[in-house]
Amino acid sequence: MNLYEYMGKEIFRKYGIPVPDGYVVEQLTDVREYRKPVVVKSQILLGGRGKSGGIKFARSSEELKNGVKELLGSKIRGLTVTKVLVEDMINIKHEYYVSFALNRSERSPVLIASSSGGVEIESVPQNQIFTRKIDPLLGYSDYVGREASKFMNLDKNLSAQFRSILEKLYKVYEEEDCELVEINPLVETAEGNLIAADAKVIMDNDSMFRHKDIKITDPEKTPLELEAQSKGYSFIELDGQIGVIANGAGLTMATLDALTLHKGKPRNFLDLGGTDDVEIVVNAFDLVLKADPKAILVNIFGGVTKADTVANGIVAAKKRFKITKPIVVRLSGVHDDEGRQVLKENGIESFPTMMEAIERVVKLAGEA
Amino acid sequence: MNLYEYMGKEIFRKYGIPVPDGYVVEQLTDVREYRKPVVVKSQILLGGRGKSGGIKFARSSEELKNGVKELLGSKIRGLTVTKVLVEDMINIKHEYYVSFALNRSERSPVLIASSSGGVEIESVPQNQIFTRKIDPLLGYSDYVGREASKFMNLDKNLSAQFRSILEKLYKVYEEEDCELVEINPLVETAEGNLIAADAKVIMDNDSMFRHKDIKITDPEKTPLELEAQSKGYSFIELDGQIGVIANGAGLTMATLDALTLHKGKPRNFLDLGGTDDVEIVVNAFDLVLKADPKAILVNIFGGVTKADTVANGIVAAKKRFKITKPIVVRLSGVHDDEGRQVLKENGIESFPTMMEAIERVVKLAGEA
Amino acid sequence: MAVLVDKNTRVIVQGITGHQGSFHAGEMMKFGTNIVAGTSPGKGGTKFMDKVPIVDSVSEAMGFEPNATMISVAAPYVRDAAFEAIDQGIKLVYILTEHVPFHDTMEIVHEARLRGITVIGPNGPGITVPFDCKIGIMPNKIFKQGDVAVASRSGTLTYEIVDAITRSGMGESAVIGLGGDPVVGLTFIDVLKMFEADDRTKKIVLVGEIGGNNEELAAKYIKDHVKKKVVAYITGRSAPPGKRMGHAGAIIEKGVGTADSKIKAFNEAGVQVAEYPMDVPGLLR
Amino acid sequence: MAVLVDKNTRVIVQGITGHQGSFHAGEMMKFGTNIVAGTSPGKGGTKFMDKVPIVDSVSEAMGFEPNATMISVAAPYVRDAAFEAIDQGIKLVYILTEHVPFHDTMEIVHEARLRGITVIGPNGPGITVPFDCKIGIMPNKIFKQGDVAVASRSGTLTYEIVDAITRSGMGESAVIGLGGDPVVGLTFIDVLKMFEADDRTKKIVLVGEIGGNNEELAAKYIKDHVKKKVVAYITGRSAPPGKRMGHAGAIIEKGVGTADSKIKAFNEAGVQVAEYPMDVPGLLR
Repeated sequence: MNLYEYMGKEIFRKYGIPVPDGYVVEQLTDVREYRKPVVVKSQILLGGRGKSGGIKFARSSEELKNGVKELLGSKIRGLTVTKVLVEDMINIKHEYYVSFALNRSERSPVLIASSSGGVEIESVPQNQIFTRKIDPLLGYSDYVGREASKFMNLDKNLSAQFRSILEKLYKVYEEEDCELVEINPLVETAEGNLIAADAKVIMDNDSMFRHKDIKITDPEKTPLELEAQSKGYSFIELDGQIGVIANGAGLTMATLDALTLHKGKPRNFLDLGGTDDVEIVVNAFDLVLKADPKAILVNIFGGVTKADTVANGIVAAKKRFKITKPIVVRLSGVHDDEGRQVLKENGIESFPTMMEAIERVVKLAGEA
Repeated sequence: MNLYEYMGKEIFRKYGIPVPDGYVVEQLTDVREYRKPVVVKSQILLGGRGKSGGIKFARSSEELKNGVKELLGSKIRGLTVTKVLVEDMINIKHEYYVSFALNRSERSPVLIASSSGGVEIESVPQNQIFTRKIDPLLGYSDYVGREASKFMNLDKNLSAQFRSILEKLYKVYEEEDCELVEINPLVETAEGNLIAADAKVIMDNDSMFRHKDIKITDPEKTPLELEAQSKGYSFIELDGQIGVIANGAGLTMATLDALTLHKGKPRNFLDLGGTDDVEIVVNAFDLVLKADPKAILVNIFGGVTKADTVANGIVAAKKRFKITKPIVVRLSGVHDDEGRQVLKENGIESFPTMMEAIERVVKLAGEA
Repeated sequence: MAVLVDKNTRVIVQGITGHQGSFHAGEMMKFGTNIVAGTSPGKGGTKFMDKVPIVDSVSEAMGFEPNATMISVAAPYVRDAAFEAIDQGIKLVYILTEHVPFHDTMEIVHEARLRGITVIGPNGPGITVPFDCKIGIMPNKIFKQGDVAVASRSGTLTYEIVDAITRSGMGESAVIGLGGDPVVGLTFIDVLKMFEADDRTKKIVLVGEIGGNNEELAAKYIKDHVKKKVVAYITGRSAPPGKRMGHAGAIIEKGVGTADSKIKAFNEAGVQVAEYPMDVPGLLR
Repeated sequence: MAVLVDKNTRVIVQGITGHQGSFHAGEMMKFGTNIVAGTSPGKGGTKFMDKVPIVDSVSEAMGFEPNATMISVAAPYVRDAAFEAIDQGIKLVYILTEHVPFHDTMEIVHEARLRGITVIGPNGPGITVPFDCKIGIMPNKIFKQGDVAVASRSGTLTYEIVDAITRSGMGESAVIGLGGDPVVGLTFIDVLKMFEADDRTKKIVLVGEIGGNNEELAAKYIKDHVKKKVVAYITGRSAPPGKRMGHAGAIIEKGVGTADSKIKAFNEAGVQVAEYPMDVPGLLR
């Protein structure tokens, strides 16, 4: 769950991390009286907004209104801007980078910090980046910040501010169940203060039961993906022609891989999960059909999800949605014989192996 | 740091532990209009207030005013009541006990809970008390509460309330650096709700730098003890006649023990601590003299605290306060010869061993 | 002992009366697993399948001297259940549940490590040693006793590959599903050590997927320390960057952890990588 | 190795430029302790007494391969300093500081235990093995090498007793101050195990005080496991209940942990308890 900059900054403010004063504008009438120079920032979840024209500077009432007018409703790399953040301009003396992220192989948080901020951290030379594993049981403690400060050559005053921000940022990371909290740039102002000029916060989707106050729809998801999400499916739209339904994320991915190796282009990823409910199969077809594929491949290795249940689901879906597109099914594992019998009786093609099914569906999609 | 009931309840409220509605009264004019039956509770740090007449029940405006009038300014076992808590009366169906405390030998918190609340927990039979060590790294988690609920035979509804209270109470214990958090009684109301009818919270004195908002003077301390505390001394008034100054808590305690074995009665405990400052010795004398002992014993084993520094302090104190009471000094350890020389030159008795000094001071105090 | 479990392993199931817990407990018993007790708060005193005692807490279950647990409770309660097991010192903790917040898993895994406790999962199919013991949800029928050890980050795909191995005439010495989450208890290196030390195991299959650098680290470890034959399969080659393919673990981050990088690492370590899952048995010969 | 430390122990001092840190570091060096580095954030690059390198962090100090640390920073910063040392895996952590919140100490001690790290203190005089190594604040001059091991919950009183032992003609094999706080790293049982295993140690002195049940547990342990001669002294007999005698550890709680209960327990375990501190040497003969 990717948060918008303004939401990230609200969280930062709550935890005491300094951020510029600002407000969110959704329509022109939300714009407040111009008092001092401001930045108008489109709220979209993309890096490099600035380069794409998503940020305007306003040094007059006129410029403020024009900036908001230009940005609201505009499209930046395909995404429509529905909100802009109007924020006090800050006097930038220097830009730093800081984040807490997950190091999977260490199964630990990692602190990443650099004196070279304001650019994508990947473009900063390794020797200018401080990284430090945080022991999740010890948590963040000041000594880590002292080590980072020294690496970054911060003077006493900046180090104190920096460490105070680190402590709070780690709290955000931990208490808000974040995958990533990033401040880039963390600005040193001409007045000598550190302030978070941007905020990137990604929360763990699996933790949302603890954060019921936060409700945003992931703007990176298509309407169909959002529908699937609301129905509990793991579903991703892709740009091919073959609809895919399989069980288990790994097997589904392997199915896409095998399809691709056979020059087939998947229209979607849909993991049925572990189920034994005919209706779940039927609803999966509903989703896949809405994506309008040329043919549909079902790949099931029966276990918790029994093959005959899936077969019954396919038959029910075919009837309910009056499907005329080719359906190719691979059934293996628990109750596969029974399942294939059901399909045969209803005139649906099925195969015992994945390869046969894939070859067949690629052929049918090409003919369609 | 022992908190008054009303302060403990404020903290409970902040953490979401249910407590009765109420308000604090320091003078009669603070009493609000009578609306429903209330309890008027003197705010003193003593167990068994009820039995000592420190709690009044009021079922009318009249009774409320009279209750407050009776309690405010009254003395309960030597302590003057300066505040009373006026609280909505609750319909008691059953009284439970619950606390988190420190188990020193395990170096861990311990949960103590019982279905037999409302009485001193020491009076409850062991087999009615649930105790469970909490691993401080794992912290309190719901499974502990489930075990306690089962032990206490709580039904599903009560168990859910109880576990929610436990979770919050442990948070209080941890986040407020408590030595003890105790709810006794935890009342089950006639309506089936659990509510904290009392609150006992003892905070760790050493943690007060993290809790600067909490400022109370320990009512168990005498004015002289409070003065000593403000000056940074570990000082306790006792009821004997011999003033004691020593260095190190252990040695000071051993000095009191030895005095007592010699039929001497110490007037105080004063630990100089590790110091090498003449003024600290002088101010220690100031405190001890205010306790008006018949004789003064100084027992020093020189280490960080050098014996000659203490000797110089004694001489300075004698001059500054024109002390005529007998002073007996034992000096040993670092710079003891130099120290004894200083004392000798100033006509102050000193000995190399503790026993000689103790025998001497007991004799002198007896004669005084 | 075989890998982590054997015939003497005494298993409890936390959440034995739940939909998943009861189904899989039954399957495990059919497989031969020695389930000594199950927990289900509030249902203590009854029996599961007229046989296995149900108790209210792990503390009570300790009376049956378990040394492994399967946790099958809803995601918000996994941290509590795992801490309950860790607090009692149960040496093997398998977490079946998916969608556990990874911050919870981090705590569980680190606590467990320091206490010498092994965590399998979350969000994986568990461990099977045919036919000594199965803790988890792998279908019983795909196994045959043999000398191939399989470790996988995926569930169903594991079954597919195990099934292929069994159909090819070979059999399995141990199958471990690491779990598909970004943070799980075991790494490929952890299981490689176990497989290398296990007498029954002669050949090893690793089933990886995109995301993280678990496979790359494993490849390096194999090169330096593993003498047994290792074969791999990597899924997610066709995944577009940044798209989440069901497993939270399978996000391609900033070019690291791509299928290509993993395949390259394995090849450099002398590990053959199968193009299709069903090619694995062929490579094992 | 002698008890916990020996001539090869490589010590760092966290907070070496502070008032206490610098004084005691100097004394330790005079005693013969091998101080390999000191930390003082912001003062890295300078030297202590023209000799010991000062660095900014424990991480940097690891270049000098320390295996013990003395922490001498103000109470609010002890948790940070201890975690810094634990994070780097330093095996012996002595905390000199007094007034450390006991919730911080609980965390430090439990983390350390799980990682196989020994914590001495807080609020105690440290450890001395004459004349191999001293980490702490005991006066150098009271020691003589010998076969009496002393463990104490008190500071100055320890010196008094050690001094008495030395003056009586005997000497010490090891002296450990557990610390006077309600929560400290070592219990009497922990050190009894070390003393019992230590070849140099023939006789043991325990200096206890009121509060807690550390002494009672030790008495039981001695009865069952300790073959060497043990003598004890208990302070706080005359303390009125509920009065805090300087050591936070010395509160008499609800009748448990009284001097009488401790003396009784020791006597039952065959341990003689001295009436006065200076009687200890006599009982050792």
